[in-house]
Amino acid sequence: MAQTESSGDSPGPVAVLTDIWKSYGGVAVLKGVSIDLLPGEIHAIVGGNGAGKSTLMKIVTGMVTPDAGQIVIGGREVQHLTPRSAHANGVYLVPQEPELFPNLSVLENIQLSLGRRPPSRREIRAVVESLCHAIDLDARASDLSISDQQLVEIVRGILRGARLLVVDEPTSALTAREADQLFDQLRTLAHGGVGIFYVSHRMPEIFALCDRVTVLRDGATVLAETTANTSISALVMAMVPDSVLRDVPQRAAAVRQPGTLPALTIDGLTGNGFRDVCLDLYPGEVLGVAGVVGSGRTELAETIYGLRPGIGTVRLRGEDYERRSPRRSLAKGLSYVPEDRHEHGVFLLGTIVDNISSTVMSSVAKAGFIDGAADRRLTDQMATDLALQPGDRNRHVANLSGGNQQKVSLAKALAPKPTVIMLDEPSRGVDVAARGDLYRLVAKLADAGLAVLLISSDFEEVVQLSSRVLIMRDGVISDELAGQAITLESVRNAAFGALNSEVSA
Amino acid sequence: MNVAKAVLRGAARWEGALVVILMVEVVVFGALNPRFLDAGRLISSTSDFLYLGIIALPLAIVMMTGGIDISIGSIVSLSAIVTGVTFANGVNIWLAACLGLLAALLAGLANGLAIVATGANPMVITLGTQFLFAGLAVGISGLANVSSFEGISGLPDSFVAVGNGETVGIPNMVLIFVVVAAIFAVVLHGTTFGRQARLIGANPKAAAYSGFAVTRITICAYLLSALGAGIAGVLLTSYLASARADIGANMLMPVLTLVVIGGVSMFGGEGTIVGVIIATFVIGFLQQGLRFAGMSESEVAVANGTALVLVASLRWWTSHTAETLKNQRARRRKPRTPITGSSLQGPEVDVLQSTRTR
Amino acid sequence: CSDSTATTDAEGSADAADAPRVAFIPKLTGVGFFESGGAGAEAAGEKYGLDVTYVGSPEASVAKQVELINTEIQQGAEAIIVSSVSPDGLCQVFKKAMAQDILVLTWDSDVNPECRTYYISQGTADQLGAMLVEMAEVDIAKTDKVEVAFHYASPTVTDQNQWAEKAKQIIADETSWTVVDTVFSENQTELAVQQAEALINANPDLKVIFAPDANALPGTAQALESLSRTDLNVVGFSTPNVMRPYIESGTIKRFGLWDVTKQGELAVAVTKQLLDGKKLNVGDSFDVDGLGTLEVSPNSVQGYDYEADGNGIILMPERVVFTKDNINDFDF
Amino acid sequence: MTVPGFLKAREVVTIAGALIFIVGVGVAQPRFVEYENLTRIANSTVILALLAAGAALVIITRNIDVSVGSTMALTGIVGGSMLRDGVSIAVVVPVVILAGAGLGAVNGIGVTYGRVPSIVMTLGTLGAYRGISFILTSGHSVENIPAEFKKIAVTKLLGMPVIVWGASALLIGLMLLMSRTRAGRHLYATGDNAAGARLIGVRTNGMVIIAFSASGALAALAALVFLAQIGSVSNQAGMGIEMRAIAAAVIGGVALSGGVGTILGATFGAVFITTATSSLSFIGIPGFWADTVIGAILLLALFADARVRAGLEKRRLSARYKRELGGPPEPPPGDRPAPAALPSEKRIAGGVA
Ligand SMILES: Nc1ncnc2c1ncn2[C@@H]1O[C@H](COP(=O)(O)OP(=O)(O)OP(=O)(O)O)[C@@H](O)[C@H]1O
Ligand SMILES: Nc1ncnc2c1ncn2[C@@H]1O[C@H](COP(=O)(O)OP(=O)(O)OP(=O)(O)O)[C@@H](O)[C@H]1O
Ligand SMILES: [Mg+2]
Ligand SMILES: [Mg+2]
Repeated sequence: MAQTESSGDSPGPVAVLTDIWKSYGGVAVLKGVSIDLLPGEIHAIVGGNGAGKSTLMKIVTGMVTPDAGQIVIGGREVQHLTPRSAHANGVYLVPQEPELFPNLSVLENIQLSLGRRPPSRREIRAVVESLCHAIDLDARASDLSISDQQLVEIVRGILRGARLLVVDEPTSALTAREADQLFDQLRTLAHGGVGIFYVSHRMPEIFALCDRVTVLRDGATVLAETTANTSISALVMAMVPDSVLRDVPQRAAAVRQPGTLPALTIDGLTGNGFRDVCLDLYPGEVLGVAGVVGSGRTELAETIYGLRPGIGTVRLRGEDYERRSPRRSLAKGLSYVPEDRHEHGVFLLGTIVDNISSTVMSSVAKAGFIDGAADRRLTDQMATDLALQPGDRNRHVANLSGGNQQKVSLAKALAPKPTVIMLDEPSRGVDVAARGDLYRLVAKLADAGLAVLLISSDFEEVVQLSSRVLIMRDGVISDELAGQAITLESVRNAAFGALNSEVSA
Repeated sequence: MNVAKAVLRGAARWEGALVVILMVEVVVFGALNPRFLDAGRLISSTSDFLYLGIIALPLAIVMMTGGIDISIGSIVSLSAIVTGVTFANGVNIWLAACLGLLAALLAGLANGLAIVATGANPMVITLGTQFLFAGLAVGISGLANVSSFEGISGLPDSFVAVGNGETVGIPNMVLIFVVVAAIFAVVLHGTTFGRQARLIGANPKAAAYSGFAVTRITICAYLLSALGAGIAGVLLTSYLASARADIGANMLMPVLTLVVIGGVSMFGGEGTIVGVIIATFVIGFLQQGLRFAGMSESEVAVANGTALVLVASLRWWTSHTAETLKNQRARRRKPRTPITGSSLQGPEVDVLQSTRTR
Repeated sequence: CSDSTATTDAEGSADAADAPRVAFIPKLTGVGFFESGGAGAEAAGEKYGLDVTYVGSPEASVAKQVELINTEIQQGAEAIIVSSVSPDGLCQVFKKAMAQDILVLTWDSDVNPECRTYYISQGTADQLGAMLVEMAEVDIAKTDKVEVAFHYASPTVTDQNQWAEKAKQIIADETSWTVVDTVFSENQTELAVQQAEALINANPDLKVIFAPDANALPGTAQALESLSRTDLNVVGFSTPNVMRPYIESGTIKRFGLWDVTKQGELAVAVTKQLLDGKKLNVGDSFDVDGLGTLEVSPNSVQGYDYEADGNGIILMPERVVFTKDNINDFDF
Repeated sequence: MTVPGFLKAREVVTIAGALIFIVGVGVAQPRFVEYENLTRIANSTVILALLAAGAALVIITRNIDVSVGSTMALTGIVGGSMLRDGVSIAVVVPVVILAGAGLGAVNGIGVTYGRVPSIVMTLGTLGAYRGISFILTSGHSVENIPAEFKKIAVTKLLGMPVIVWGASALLIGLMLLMSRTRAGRHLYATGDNAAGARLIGVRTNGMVIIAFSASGALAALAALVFLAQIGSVSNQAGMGIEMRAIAAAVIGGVALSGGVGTILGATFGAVFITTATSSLSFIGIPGFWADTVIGAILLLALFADARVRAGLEKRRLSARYKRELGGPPEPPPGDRPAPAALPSEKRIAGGVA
């Protein structure tokens, strides 16, 4: 709609933001940032967790009012930008955390956002399918997995017909294939003259997709360059100065003493969304579970953890574990980091302290009374281990940046000192540095004997960390890879194998 | 220590504002009618509203779990009438009072069980039990051959003294309130139960994922609110020296007012006991003060309602203005140059990213 | 707005600074019956130079009444006249008031006699219970085998239940009527209509409904009109202004009450005499403007066995049965 | 299977429940289900149904309105006084409705621009509006409503009072507005996810104000019905009715967490409550036990509703996973339904490996 009109004639920038300031609670999170966007340009915004990327993007789209600064959209200065007036100006945001209407169907969700003459069911389905993903348009939004929700958000953004589109970490929940399709869509939009702000922590895709990149650090612009003139290491250096770039050691298959008891044994487990799963997880091992979105891995983990009913055997260190519940799992040393941190991971209304000790209440309390000192000690310990953003530990988690919220979610699961931990998409939305921290932490924990079940749609992550990889497809484990056989190629082939076999069949 | 800190932290926020409002009230009403300021009067008059606070405190805990208990008024009636009826049938008054509390606890258990068993909204469940318990209170008095409309009197003086007497010059009602308030403050802010209750309200799903015994905690919360109502029922019986089956009718709205003015969110997860304690006095003295200023009951209702709304609105606008001012100041400060941001804690970054290709 | 009322009130009280403060408290406000009583009391206050304030809560609750009375005590009231919600729930606070030499009277609805001085009564439970039956008897013979029912506020209001009990006793002892149901409508008009309609439809042979409640009576009358029933006899107690349309349309033939405005006046008049230092003992009689000569009856007329000096019951001289013929003589 | 979106299982449960209850009482006491008695019940439901519809609108935006009882009293007193003083009906009706909408708008503005939580705001106006009506009338009831206005209440069409027809038409219209119009959907969106609604450009504040105003206007309508049906209005009118209205809405499937529920459901919630109250005389429950029995009926209904809903949810889940996987998870091995059962649009990997 709008994009076609604006494509040819106006060479001026779609948006110019000058000297934008924004503080929360007296702490400046944006300190005079200036940035502009040309039509047809894909402009990457990168920076560490909490650098202010999302805040800046929310300012562009009127969700957040800046304390000071000038916003010019389409050549006109706008005062008091609201989401509504932003829409009128052709600005649209695909937010970092999906903001769907849980009680509406997917179709209604999409149509509702698209104004008076929403696209038909057919058009919507076409876009959904072009993203290489099948979403039931009649499903209730609250039933969608987080990645599906993200896709719905993206579909809205694409169909919106905006002149300025902001996509905030769209790929954090997507697998390579959906991401590639998304890039095609974005490129098409850009060709049509749409200006796109693209926020991401994934460096390679920035170079594959974007024309320009701006690096934010602690609320200020530290680098603005065309992608052609810069490199990943330059960006990382800008984001994290003085950093020593270091590799995470590729993990070899753990040398297993004969007779070692597996930390976790699953035998013929069947539940909602998966069937007949068998696996052994040994202490010190990182067992990757790869698969495409919707292959049932989350359900598997939730069933093991005791959140869903399942038929079959679960054993912890050789002991049968029946009548599973999260409470008992935690007591037995089995932790789970859920994939949807807002819904299941953290208490947004709670403080950092509240959150971190929530899984180990009994250990920070005497006879039911909380020991404040122990509580703080635990929090400080976990915060240091995970390099949580420094500051008041009594801040509400809702006020943390996405990456730091993920760290809180991790801290919650690690606090009970588990022997088995199941990580479901652990590095979603986590910045480069924190991701490094996380990987080293996982490696360290595994070295110390922790058994890790790593569920991830990020194949690089799986390859990087796992000593053994299971491929899950349509609810069953279809392949197992170990040692040298674990390569990006092999994992990807195995995960998408179904497609190939069906095509060939 | 923990509690003290929670108390202090609270004072810096909404609770602090409530204290300011309380002081303004005392000054303004004192100026309008000096009689209001008489210290003895000020203290003894609290007996007329503190029982509402005793109900509101544990109700605040229920509301922090994201629930609500509409049936508290009926539980007040139930515990009062059970106390009275058992006493009228020859049971020792103190034992009768315990039975009254027990009846309240049973009612709370019924609430809690029904709520977890059906998963229905607590508001409708307790609306149902509100009718049920009120009906039972009337029924019990009828069944026990005590006419339901005359109330049960002739309670022993020692029992009547609980609500009416004084100890070291302070009305017993005040002392009891202080004790009850302290207990509930510790329960909410100092125990694992209290924290878990609040976090359940903040995010029930995350609570389940974190292994909370959600069912048990929920039931406990309703038990506590019933206990508060039970205590109030027994206390009122003593204060009025009469047990009636309708003593708790019309108590819901005033109690709810205390809880929400105390800063407890209707959706759960937020609030403090301290806030509710202060709110008890803020509202109590507000109404008395307005009367002392010569207003009729209907004018008091209008003024009280208006004040409620203004105060709540001010709550947001003052903190918003303060925040804006702070942020303006933050802007004038020059940015510190060498930036050590959030993620700079671990100065080592893996080069994994650079090897990633698609 | 609140400002202006505050100042006018302050002026008012400054004017009447020397006039003794008298609190006149109803069970609940917003009901025509009590408002009329209050109006009578306030008018009498002006007449006798007393600063009478009519204060009450919109909800009938003991705790609320206690709070109001306490506030009055603290504000320096010299007399408190209350229509009590509970026969003994106010005793504590009344004793406290009397200990501070505050005069305590009751009107309309009494407390235990040891907790007050005088009760300004509209009639004893016997009188009013009998009055209910008498009003019905005009059209339905005692010997008729008919079904009757009761409808009033709630099973917990004291006076209405006492009257109903008495009436039921008389019905059982002296008539062939059977009481088939008793329903309650919690002081809510729309519920009163609904309950009455259900009652009438559920009992097609019902002949009489007794509604000794200012809400239940008009509600029942309205139910008759909505159901277009003319074969039912409804009697009860309510105020004439509310009932006038039903009397005029003939839906209701008669209902009873006493002149509550005068009851308010009487209460204040008695208070005035007592404040002036006059002693009233059982058997004494005294004159009141517009009400003639009244006598102090012993508490025993109400069934109490407590007797003391300066304590007793002052009965309103007459109760009125309102019909088409006399209803326009009243305006309250 | 396209669910019409706004007619979901929950309302069906309420409607079925209300009907089953009516039939049940009818079996015990056939007089209860006579047409005449049913119209009577419908007639006495009108006030509660109007208020419940208002409550539903507000609750759908994730707010709550406990002031409707007082709004009803105040508008009733204003309207009643005007009628009594001879103002023509054609003037009074719109004025009263506007007054109600205005009183509701005060709530809405306080909640949005004043940032007062709705429960606090409406608790405040609950007291204030009733106080104002006391002050306006100095406590006296408004009586002597002209007969021509009261006549509206007794006028019947096909044996049913016109008020019932009118209210039904209004509620159906409201239902259509809610489900068919953009504004209606925006109302749902506001309650479902306010931040998300704002993000897509919904005027969430406007929606909230509209909901409160509508609730106020409906309360005013209820007041007019009250005046017509009862012919007088006291300051006590509508006291405590707000909780019944909210209960009706919630029983009818309106979720207090916002974004869910329909006017239809709320209406049947009101029908259920009125029926329960009215049925006691028919099944011979003495008034003395009325509260106990009503409480028990309510709880039973809630338990039944919970069972039914749990069952539906289970069916939905298993159907969903069946679709996802081409086979139910339980019983585990063995019976695999034909892959043909898969909708064509489903996953690329349709068959089970
Ligand atoms: N509503 C809020 N209240 C208080 N502080 C906030 C709020 N929103 C964001 N912040 C703070 O502002 C800073 C910037 O947050 P922002 O979400 O913009 O980071 P980000 O760059 O998007 O990070 P991430 O990569 O983790 O998403 C963080 O320190 C965060 O804690
Ligand atoms: N509560 C639920 N009700 C109905 N369907 C659900 C529910 N939870 C998940 N699903 C569906 O089950 C399918 C499997 O999702 P799930 O998220 O478990 O897969 P996964 O392998 O973990 O993939 P990913 O986590 O990458 O999305 C998804 O299509 C999801 O929409
Ligand atoms: Mg972000
Ligand atoms: Mg998953």
